[in-house]
Amino acid sequence: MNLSLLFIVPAITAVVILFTRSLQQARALALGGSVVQLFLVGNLIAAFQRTTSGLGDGVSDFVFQQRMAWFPSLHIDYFVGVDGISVAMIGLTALVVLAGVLVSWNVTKQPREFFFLLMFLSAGAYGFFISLDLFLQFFFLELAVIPKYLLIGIWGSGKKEYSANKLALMLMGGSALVFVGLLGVYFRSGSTVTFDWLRATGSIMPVSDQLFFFPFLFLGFGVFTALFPFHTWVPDGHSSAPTAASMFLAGISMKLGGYGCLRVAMCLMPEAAQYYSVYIVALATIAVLYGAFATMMQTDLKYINAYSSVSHCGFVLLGIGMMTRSSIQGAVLQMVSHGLMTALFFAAIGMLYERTHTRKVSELGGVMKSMPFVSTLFFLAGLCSLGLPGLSGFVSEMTVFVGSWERAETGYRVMTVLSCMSIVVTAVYILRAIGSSIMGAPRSAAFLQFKDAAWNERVAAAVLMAGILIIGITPFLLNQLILPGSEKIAQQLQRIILPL
Amino acid sequence: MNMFTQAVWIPLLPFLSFLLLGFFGKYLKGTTAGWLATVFLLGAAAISFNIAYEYFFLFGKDANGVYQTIVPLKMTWLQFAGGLSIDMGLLIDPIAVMMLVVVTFISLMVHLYSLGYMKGEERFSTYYAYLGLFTFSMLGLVLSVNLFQIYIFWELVGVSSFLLIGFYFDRASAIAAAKKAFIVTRFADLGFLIGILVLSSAAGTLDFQTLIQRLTDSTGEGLHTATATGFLGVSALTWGLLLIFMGGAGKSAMFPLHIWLPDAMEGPTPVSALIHAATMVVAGVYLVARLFGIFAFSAPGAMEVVAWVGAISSLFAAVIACTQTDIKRVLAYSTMSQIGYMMFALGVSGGSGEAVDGFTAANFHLFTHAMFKALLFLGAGMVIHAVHSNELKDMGGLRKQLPVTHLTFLIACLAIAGVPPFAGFFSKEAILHAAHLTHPAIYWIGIITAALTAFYMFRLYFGIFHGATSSHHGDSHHHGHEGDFFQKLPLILLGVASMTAGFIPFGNFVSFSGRPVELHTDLAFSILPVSLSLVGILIAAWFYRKPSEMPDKVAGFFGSVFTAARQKFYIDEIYLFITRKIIFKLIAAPAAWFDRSIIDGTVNTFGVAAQTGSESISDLQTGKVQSYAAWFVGATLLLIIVFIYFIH
Amino acid sequence: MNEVPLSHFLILSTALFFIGVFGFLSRRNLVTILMSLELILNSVNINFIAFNQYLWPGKMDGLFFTLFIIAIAAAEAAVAIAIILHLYRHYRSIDAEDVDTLRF
Amino acid sequence: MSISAMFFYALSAAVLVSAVLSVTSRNIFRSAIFLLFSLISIAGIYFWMNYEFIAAVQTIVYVGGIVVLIIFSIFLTQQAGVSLPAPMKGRMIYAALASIAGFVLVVMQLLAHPFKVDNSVVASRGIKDIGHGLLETGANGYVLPFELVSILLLAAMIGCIVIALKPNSTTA
Repeated sequence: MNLSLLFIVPAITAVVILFTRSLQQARALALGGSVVQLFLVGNLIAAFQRTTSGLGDGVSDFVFQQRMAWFPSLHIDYFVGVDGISVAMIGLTALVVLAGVLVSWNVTKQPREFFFLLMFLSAGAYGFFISLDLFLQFFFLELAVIPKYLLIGIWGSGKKEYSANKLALMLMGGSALVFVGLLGVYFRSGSTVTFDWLRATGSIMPVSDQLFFFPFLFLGFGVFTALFPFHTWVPDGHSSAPTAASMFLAGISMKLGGYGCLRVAMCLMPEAAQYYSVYIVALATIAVLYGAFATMMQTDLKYINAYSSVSHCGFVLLGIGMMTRSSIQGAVLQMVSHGLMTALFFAAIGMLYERTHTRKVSELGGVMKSMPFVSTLFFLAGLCSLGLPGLSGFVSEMTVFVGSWERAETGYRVMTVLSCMSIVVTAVYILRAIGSSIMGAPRSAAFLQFKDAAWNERVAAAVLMAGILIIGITPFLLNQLILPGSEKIAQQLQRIILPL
Repeated sequence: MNMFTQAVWIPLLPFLSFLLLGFFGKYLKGTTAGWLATVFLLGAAAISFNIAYEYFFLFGKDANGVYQTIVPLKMTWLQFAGGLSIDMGLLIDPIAVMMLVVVTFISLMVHLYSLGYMKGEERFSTYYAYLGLFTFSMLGLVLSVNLFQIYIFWELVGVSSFLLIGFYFDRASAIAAAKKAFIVTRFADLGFLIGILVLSSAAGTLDFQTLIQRLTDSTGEGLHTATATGFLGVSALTWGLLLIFMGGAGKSAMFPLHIWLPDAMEGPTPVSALIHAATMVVAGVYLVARLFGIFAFSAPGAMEVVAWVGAISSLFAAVIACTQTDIKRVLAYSTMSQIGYMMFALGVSGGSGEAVDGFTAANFHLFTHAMFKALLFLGAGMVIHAVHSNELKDMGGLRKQLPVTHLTFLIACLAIAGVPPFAGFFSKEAILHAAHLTHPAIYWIGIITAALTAFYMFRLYFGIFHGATSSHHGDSHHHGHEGDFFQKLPLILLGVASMTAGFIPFGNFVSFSGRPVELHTDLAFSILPVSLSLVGILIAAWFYRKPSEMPDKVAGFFGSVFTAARQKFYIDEIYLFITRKIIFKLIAAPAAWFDRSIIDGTVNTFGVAAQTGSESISDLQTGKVQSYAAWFVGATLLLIIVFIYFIH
Repeated sequence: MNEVPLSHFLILSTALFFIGVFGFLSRRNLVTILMSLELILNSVNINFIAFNQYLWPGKMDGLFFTLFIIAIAAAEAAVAIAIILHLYRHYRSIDAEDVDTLRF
Repeated sequence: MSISAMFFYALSAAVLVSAVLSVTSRNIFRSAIFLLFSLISIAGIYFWMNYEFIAAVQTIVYVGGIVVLIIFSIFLTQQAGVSLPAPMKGRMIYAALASIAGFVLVVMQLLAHPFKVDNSVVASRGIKDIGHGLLETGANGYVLPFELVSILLLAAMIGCIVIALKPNSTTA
């Protein structure tokens, strides 16, 4: 399996889309590209299973490695490889991008550029997940920022310029922090300069340097994954973005941060991670609860989902910060699960908005009658968000809770319990949103005339639902993919070589 | 032993019906969807009865005549990296088999009954799909092998309850009730979840059998750590069990988490019969019974709490039930009261000796209660269809119009009142006996509750079927037929069950140790409760058989107590105060404000500062070449000076 | 001519240079600014010639540089005057203060 | 002090005085004339130093070319006799201070620097030698800059025409 294909295919699709003449051509190409990509990812998963099954149980290694010199003078390589966790994230990306293309089927404004940017973004995300060279990874991370700015600024709604600026600037700021941290890794880990992830994890950075550089890396990636208090780009960015961009943003982009926090910040500086873990957990707990409470007061469906994303990404950080084996597993599960769920939620909100032209909870109501499919979708996304068993949210949240409980110190216990409380708050706001926008008496006669979902929307929803249900009903399938990787990361984090 | 793997079909058949109707229900015309679901459920019920027969009479016992716990199927569903795992499987033991029978039987009755009751509903097939989902979840709950499995299905029954309560989703009150039910039980489930975490981390397993074994083994390490560590002077184990009980109390509508149950009556009446009377609400009892070993052997403190919560709930609900006028609400409070009975029956029994009979008694009452309470609700559904109102004042003199309903309702009332030889008598006696042994105070509460129960049930009975025909609905005679055969059949079957269930030698089948026990029926002991019940019935007859002034006088006598009871002791208001005023106003609103003003404000301030800063710097950029030159020359000179004289 | 030390040439050229700078900064008319520029260039030329004469009398590089500077100065002056005329046509003024469209 | 040296100082004084007058005069035409004097005096210094060719070029190019060009442009853009707008006082003071400071600074530096004056051989600097030097391709040859300058001049000529041309012939 040639990993480079994963980002080359979308990149080529993107470029070819630029030469199309009409919406029909552009979207057909984009769809074709994403379907091919989905097959590619399916093939990747199959190949991964085949390759790793020979390695024995619990062994996690990066397979399909490729290495080429890129900037030899700076020791920067083109170096890619995947383990189970990255494969899972790549699968998530493929599903969300496909669904994103489908829900944007009828973009009328500059469709060519729209699909170009979408594919371009996905290329960045794929590249990010396969990179094993930190500089290469950073390169792809940056690649995935600028298109968002354009997507929101051009195709957005509401105060889109403000949101686009805010999002791009905050994410850029995050990248800047990340880069400082990466330079720390580059110069201070090991005897020679290196951006090689594998080598950097093997060598030990002096603890004082770790303590200095860890916050840069973690906060930098934290901005991407809505770490409190760097989360405020999330509500504005999501609410202004067009549906597909929201899906991408919440579904994948926020996961870049979580993945980075885990893979880069934590793994490269385990001692510092231990030292800072209590702060991470505290911030995560605040994000979880505070995001949930703030959601209760929102009236715009997109804001509701955006704030709930803050809360749900808090679980990712909570799992990461707890640093136990199950909690890391839970964090990864939560990344995948939240990606699918929030994408579905945004898709459903987009479908509602397209028909009713409002996203205000108070102006909706009773759409269940005319749009049973969209309503069911919305309902399922909501249920997934509040952690209903059988849907993916339950699996991941419970894993995070179980993992967090393994930390027996009183402070960690308290924060675990506090985070658990969010399941109630989540239920409150989700049911409020569902109760007043989906159920209830139809707001007006016009509400009885809406058309239910079209085929493209149905397929998009089915793609995401399939993911959610597969994780929710048969979690062992995903679990066997990510378990070895999580174990390995947990081992790396348990490494205490130098006393603090 | 593997013959019990067929049990997997018991939950799967309703699930298939759910999938089928959920996806293709809209293409089915008329009552086809209902018949389809009923057939599926009939299959499930048949398998359940078969399993019950095989388990109780053929293969359940081991060589010593003790009922075994059989796990015919278990697979790892989710492996946690830390070592715990959530398993999915089937667990067959006496209480599970008993519950299988109850759930499938009542569900089948409700399926049949709804064919007529829900006919003509716009979302008929959706209704049956939801019923299927509920039945699936409830059966999955019953068959759980794993603490987390029970939690999973626990949540699923919660959501199906939400869907069914909110079935008439264009009614604001239905949505509110559905939300309330879900959120209140969810809050209780928070306790359940944390309880699971506490217990599992102490025992190192989530598997029921291993868990119970480890936490009751007084030499084991699990029990030692669980009791040695503690919080606020209470051991971790007791905390864990109390939190789990909190989950059970939420689902079973125990005081003070009961507030959702009366509102849940917004759902269609057959749903109330199935979910909010017979099956889901007893899940809490089932849960405590499942973990009974740990409660009884390792955490007597938690048992005490269970007993008192049950006792208080039963009395509390009985008092409120006497004052309510909506017949479904009366039944709802009655349900709460009866579940309180079961709960304290579990709570008062110890791990050994004669007191352990409380375990059997609780399950017995669960069984009989399911029969007569479902019957009461289905009967109430008939009545409501006949008069198109839930209010007692709109009813009266319906016994001629609804003869079958009348008769079966009377049977159910006698059963719940504990009049021999109806089913309730036997189970109640067993409970009171168990309470009498260890907790005299609770015994007296039970006695009073029993009398109140008799009173309010017959208040209902006389109010509906006797007395003056309500002028308000004098025209109700032309739709005065009682529904078709399939609506009456469940009433009759349940009526027969309510009459005869008491004669089942329940102790032979269900007991904590797995050995047969003899349930106590002692004439001398029975005189007091039975006579009190009869007094209650007589007072009700005196008050309500004919229109009379007595109820008002008595109400006046009790004054503010009556008003308070009528207002359900203001518990709802307290909850509203907490949610509206404290959670929304003092937590959520400030959080949202803080986010928009402080955090976002800080971000925006950075933005504004950068902008004004750059604007003020940009004033230097005049576009005038000479000013640039001036800066250039000045700066060059400065640099020269700096480099020559200050930096070498 | 050797009784005049090199430093006097340099002082002369420095003075001329800063007179040019002064003119460049203080005059407002574009033509006078151009004139100040010519003074600056000439001061450089004097330097080249003086260095050539005193420090490397065996070579001619200073001379050549001066030649090229003069040639370039001529080209510069021509282009500058063309620009000035164009600006004049556009703004009806050759005041440097009026020409400020080159900003944000 | 010899006569020769006095010549030098007189020429220097002429250069500086007319330069100062050139940058301070309020009459633009006078300014140009003072510039002319200054440039001629510089040519005189070149003569005095025996750089006849440079002096000649200076006279021809500057005096005959550039100054004439400047005077033409003055005629084209300025009504004769109108005095220039007064320079801005603040800018003027700044310019004066900067210039004086810069002058002092540079003079201090160059007085402090020991230049190694070479009194040995004086190369012959006839027209012939200059011609050879300019067109020589060897180590000391300047043919490449020479060619570059010629291209530059051509480019400047074309550029001047393009820039000074009226933007649109139809509006002319």
